[in-house]
Amino acid sequence: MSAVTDTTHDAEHAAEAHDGHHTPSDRHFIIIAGWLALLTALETSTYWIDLGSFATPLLLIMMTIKFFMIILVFMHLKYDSKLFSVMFYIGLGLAILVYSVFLATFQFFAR
Amino acid sequence: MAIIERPATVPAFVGDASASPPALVTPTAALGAFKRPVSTTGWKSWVFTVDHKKLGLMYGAVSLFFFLVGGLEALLIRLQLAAPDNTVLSADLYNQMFTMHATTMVFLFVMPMAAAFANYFLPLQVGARDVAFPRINALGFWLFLFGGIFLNTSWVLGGAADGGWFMYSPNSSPLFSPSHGIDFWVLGLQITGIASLVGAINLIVTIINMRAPGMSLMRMPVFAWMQLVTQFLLLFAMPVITVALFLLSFQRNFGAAFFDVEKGADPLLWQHLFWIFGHPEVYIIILPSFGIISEVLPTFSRKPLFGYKFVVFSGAAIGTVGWGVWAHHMFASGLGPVSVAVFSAATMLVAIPTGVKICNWTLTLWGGKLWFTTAMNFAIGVIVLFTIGGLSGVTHASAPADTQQTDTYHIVAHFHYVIVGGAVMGLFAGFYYWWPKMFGKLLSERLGKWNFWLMFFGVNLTFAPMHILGMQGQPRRMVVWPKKLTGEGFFNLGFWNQVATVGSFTIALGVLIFVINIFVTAKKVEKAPLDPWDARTLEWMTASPPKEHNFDSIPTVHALDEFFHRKYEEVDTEDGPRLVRVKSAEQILAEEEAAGDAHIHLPSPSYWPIVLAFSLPVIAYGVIFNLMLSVVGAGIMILGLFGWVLEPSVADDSDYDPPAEGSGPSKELASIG
Amino acid sequence: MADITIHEGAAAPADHGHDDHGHDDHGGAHVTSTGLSNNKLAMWLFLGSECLLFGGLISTYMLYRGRHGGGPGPAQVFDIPLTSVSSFVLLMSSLTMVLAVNSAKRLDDRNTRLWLMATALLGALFVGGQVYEFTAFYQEGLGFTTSLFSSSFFTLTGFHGVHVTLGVVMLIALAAIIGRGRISGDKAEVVEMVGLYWHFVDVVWVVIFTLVYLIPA
Amino acid sequence: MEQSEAMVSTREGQFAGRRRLVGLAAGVGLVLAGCAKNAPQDTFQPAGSNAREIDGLQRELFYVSGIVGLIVFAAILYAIIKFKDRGQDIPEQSHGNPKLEILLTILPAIILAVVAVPSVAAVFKLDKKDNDCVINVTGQQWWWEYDYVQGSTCGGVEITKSIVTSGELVIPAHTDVLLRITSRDVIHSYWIPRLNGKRDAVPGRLHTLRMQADQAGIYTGQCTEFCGLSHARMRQAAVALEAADFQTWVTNQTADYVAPEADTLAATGEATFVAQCSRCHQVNDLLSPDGTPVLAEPDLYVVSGAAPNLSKLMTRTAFAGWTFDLISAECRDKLWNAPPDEFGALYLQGVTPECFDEANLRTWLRNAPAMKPMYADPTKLASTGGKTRGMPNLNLTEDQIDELIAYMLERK
Ligand code: HEA
Ligand code: HEA
Ligand code: HEC
Ligand code: CUA
Ligand SMILES: [Cu+2]
Repeated sequence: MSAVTDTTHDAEHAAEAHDGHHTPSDRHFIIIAGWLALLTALETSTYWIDLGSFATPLLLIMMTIKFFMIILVFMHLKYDSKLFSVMFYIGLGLAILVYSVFLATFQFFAR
Repeated sequence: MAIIERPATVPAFVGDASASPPALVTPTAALGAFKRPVSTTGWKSWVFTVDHKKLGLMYGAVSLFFFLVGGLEALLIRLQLAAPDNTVLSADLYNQMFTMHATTMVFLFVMPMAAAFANYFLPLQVGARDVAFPRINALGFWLFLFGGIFLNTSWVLGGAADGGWFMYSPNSSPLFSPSHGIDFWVLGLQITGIASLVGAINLIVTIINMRAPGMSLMRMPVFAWMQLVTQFLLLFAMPVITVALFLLSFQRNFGAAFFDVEKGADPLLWQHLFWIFGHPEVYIIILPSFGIISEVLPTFSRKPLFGYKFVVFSGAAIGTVGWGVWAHHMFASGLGPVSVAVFSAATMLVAIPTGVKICNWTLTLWGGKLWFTTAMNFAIGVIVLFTIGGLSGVTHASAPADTQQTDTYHIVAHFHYVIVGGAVMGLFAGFYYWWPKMFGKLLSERLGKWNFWLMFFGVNLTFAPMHILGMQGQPRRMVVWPKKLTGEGFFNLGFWNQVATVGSFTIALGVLIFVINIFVTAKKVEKAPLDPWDARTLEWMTASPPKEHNFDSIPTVHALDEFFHRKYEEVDTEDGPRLVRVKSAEQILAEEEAAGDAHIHLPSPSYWPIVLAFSLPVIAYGVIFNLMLSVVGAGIMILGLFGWVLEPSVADDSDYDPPAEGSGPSKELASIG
Repeated sequence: MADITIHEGAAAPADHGHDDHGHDDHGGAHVTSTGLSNNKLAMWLFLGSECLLFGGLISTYMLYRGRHGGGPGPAQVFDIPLTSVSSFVLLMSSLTMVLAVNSAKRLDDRNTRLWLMATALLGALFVGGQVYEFTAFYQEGLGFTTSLFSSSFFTLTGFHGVHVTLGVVMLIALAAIIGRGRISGDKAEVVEMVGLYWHFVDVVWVVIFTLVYLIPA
Repeated sequence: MEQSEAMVSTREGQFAGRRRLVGLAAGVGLVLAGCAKNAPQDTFQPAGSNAREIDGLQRELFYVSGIVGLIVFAAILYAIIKFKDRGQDIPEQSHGNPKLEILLTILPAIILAVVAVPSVAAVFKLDKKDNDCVINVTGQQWWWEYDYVQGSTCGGVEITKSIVTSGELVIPAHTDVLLRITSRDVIHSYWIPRLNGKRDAVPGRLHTLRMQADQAGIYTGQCTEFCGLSHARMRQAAVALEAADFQTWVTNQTADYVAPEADTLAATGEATFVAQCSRCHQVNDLLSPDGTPVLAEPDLYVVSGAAPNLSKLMTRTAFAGWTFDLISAECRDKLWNAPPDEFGALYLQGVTPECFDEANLRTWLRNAPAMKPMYADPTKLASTGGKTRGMPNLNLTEDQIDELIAYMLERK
């Protein structure tokens, strides 16, 4: 929320982002989609290739990359106003934090 | 009324009218299925309204009604507990009574009453003409109303919910609670939950995006700030309870296994989900009142809020830390010592930002010029009573101590002190403070003082003894307490239970006087002065009650407490600088009016919010009684959605009667619609 | 939610007051204090809140995924190749969606509609895959009420499926409305709005695909 | 606690005098808390090490919050009196004092650290589980069942044969006893205020709670998690006995079944019991007329799957969720107020004919659900497959009740 302490300033800032419309080109989107497809293929391959204990962290990393590619590029969060990022990340961060603790109370802490 | 054309005689000063934004839409009647309703009088002007002020008043009226209902339920509870082994209520009825008392008070009184204030005053305080999404605002109100009615019809349709307001599983499973009460509870809360969620989005956008020029966030009134935090809490807490409610209703109505211990379910799942919502919820309950008294105290101390930034940040801190403490409701649930220790320490952290607030309010009084109006009395009452409740909260925060206190009247004492002494008294401060703004008449101060003292005294009389009762081992949610365990001497349960019952009727008397005060005031002809309290913020910089478009011209804000700074200026005298009044409210208003905006767009009324809202209880009744009804409800919903989407956002001129010759723009409604 | 398709906010402090303090007024296009669109802000807030909804459902599933009490468990029923294909389909629908948004920004109605319909089609394909999957599971003896695993699995994926379905309806409706020229607001923004929702639903599936299907219980 | 200070320090206006009095009284009363008489569930009168641990912490908390409260109220009161509008100038529009603010943030943090540390320490201290004496405690709607684990040693007494009782938890005094708590239906919570805090009984989970009593005596408690219709009538007590007395109790509990003498009312009662009651209630070693053991199958008739074991009903002083007395009020008072050294002997007498309060048991047998609300309406059992929750009305005749009471009286 610190991003919006002064309206005037903000308005300018956002207007800039907005007017600029740094929207990636179609080509850029297609390339990203290619990467996403590749990652999905890699993810799926873990089903056939046994990676042992590496599988889970690897899968989580790939998931995170895909997640942010979509959020940042497809949903323009990278190019849009910071405020949108803030709004969304508060929710996302809160969800991850709260639910991790929640699951942890069942699994690790409980005796 | 959609577009206000001001007479052309309005002096310039006004920006070039042609540069005003192109009407955001260019509606044609052909776009929508119907023309938009345009009534400005009569019941249609209320039912189809999207005006934040009208919606605010409706929110207020309905939640006040539910306060009386919830209070009546509380009185029945207290009557039953007035004597040992009493028989006023049967066990079954008693269980329904405290469940519905809590549900009504929390979800149908405090939350919507806070929403009432938010609706009415947020746009005014930030200098906007309405909220960001007026139709969604209307949808929220109708969802709340229909949800509340739906919940309460359970009384006559087989009994209300009887599982306690946190509805622990597996007692809430159909096996253990076979009546439909809990189904009503689940679905009813689901409906009012949607209201809260859409309301939250709407108000956040309003605060962030609709501020008047110059109104930076750090110039926003504290009430707006606290509402912002509250709405964020709602935004993120409602989905959690939604999940919990869905799981429960899938179990109850479609046989899912979620809380079926036979199949290996863990009952703690519900507890976690409920309290992940439930603890932020208690701050949702209290923060609006914190906001209100942060307006009232400076006004009647005649000086700015002490440490504005600290109050704002501590509010945000409460909102943040509040997410990390939910398991303090589960200290006896068997979480394991590590979790318990962590949550115990985290809970104590919340006391710090709250303490900052208490200190700042006290320091606001310090060195002021205190004017003890009823609103001020209530605000000071809040500081005192909330501190008592907050401090007993800290005693629960210590987990080992809490294993003695939990589920006893000691807890009941804690939360009634913070809720009734904090949140409810805060709302009453708001009533007295803003009544002249909303209705143009001052509530009687004489009755107000009676109202305050009876409530203040009553709250202490009712809830202070409960600290004792709890520590003497009286658990909560018990339809009877047995004579043989009352004990003897000063701390015997019998005496203190009676005191609590007497206290509850004292509160009721206070509330009754408030209701009388409303009627007395309504009869009064005398108008309130424009600025009766010498107030500080923007909502007072307009007529009382405000015109439909709030401000004749959107004010430009230069400082925190803008209105005050327009009225007063510092003048150097022999003995140092002195604040002197340079303008009256009337003068400021006249200036604003003279510089009024030429072309004001206001949102037009709409049929669809009420239609859409109506579909949900229909679906819900269907889930309980007959799925065919749900299909009908879904039909209404689809109809509502399409009507909504296709509706032009401003009523077409042809929806209005053509203006009479020479009479200027018409406000008459057309015969259709 | 439908609100996003029509520009609501006639109430913005649109008009110029006396502007004596140099407040820099952006004129027509930017009527809000931050210069950002109300609708988009609302949409992002809504998506932030959806994180907690899906978070709750996913956590419930994570808690219960091992509890199938003798009934079929994840290892028995999941058909990874099939799900991979439908995940891929949904992923590609995100591509068609951004293409629709880009077309809308270029004011290219024809292509906008085309891409919207393509997205809807891919979405529908995904939902079809899910319906097929559910029936297959059902035939293998995994009903909604069978076990904690099944209840939480069907609830989670069902909720996601409903989101996709709603999205498909929105896409088709949008394409239709654009076709008849019945959008009164900023058309590109409306398309973008639906796009945000659509991508979010996709992103949720990215998480579900990994956590539910790929990581062994 | 704090309410008294509130009353002292918020005095304003016309009620000042009276409120100060009440506040003072409450304050003095607080000091006298230790003297509250006959307050069997008073948490301020701990009677065992665990409860004492909590009590110490709790008092510290109350004092700390009390003092903080007093300071706040004193400040407010001073401000109210001092800065009342007496026509003074409008004060300077100052916006605060950051240094003071920071101080006022740090101060509470320090105070809280002072209470947080012992709190956290106590959490772990109270969680110890190294005990020889283990008793399984199971909650169900609406009574507690105890199962003394075979093979554990309690206060030097070895439990050679599992003992199943209900309502009254008999433990050796001076000994740490570990309760393993769970539930058969919904969540309940086990609480004996003078011995320890609460612990929830959650179906599907096993929680532990330590109990220790300093002296022989009876310590009452109550189920504290809302568990449905008769939650208010789900009580319990812990009875602490000296080692020798505990030995006697254990021996008696595990003693063989003594059939009633032939041709007595009790003997008819035995037959009635087998006919009417034994499908739910177990009486250990009871034989049917054909010589086969009579085994209760409560799971066929009761939702929670259990009914109290009645083998030694008359060694208890109250029944049905420890709510209704088996002994008269005088006998109860005598027992409850007995000095520790006399308590054991008195308790071990069980329900003597002089003390027996027949009326309660009679009413119970006549129509149990009328006495204690239980979902037992025979027309509304569809959702439970005909099973009741609690004991149904068996429509016994008065004669049958006489017989059964005679039979029950011998179960000790
Ligand atoms: C308005 C609602 C509201 C508010 C604001 C609070 C505020 C707090 N609550 Fe309360 N609480 C409830 C409503 C609320 N609560 C409800 C409804 C329940 C019961 C639910 C149910 O079971 O039905 C409950 C139950 C509850 C429990 C669980 C008890 C149990 O069931 O066993 C706990 C435990 O930690 C707790 C703690 C706290 C704390 C630490 C605060 C803190 O935020 C308080 C902070 C304030 C102060 C501490 C006072 C001012 C501070 C100073 C003057 C500074 C100096 C202070 C110190 C150094 C100590 N609350
Ligand atoms: C916003 C929350 C809120 C509010 C305002 C109140 C207000 C009151 N509450 Fe309650 N209460 C809860 C939230 C609240 N409560 C919760 C969450 C629980 C826990 C439930 C559970 O365990 O599940 C609870 C439980 C609870 C209990 C414990 C029940 C039990 O555990 O067995 C008691 C007992 O005394 C009680 C009493 C009161 C009283 C006397 C008031 C008074 O302040 C009410 C005063 C108001 C009035 C008296 C209204 C005025 C009425 C008239 C003037 C009559 C006129 C009527 C007509 C014209 C129709 N409440
Ligand atoms: C259908 C099952 C059922 C039958 C048959 C039944 N009871 Fe019960 N009984 C119960 C249950 C369940 C309870 C526990 C009720 C409670 O405390 O809430 C109980 C409690 C009791 C108690 C109190 C025990 C204690 O320790 O608290 C007594 C005594 C009793 N029953 C006697 C009888 C007698 C005598 C009969 C036969 C005439 C009988 N019951 C038949 C189910 C049954
Ligand atoms: Cu068992 Cu309450
Ligand atoms: Cu809490």
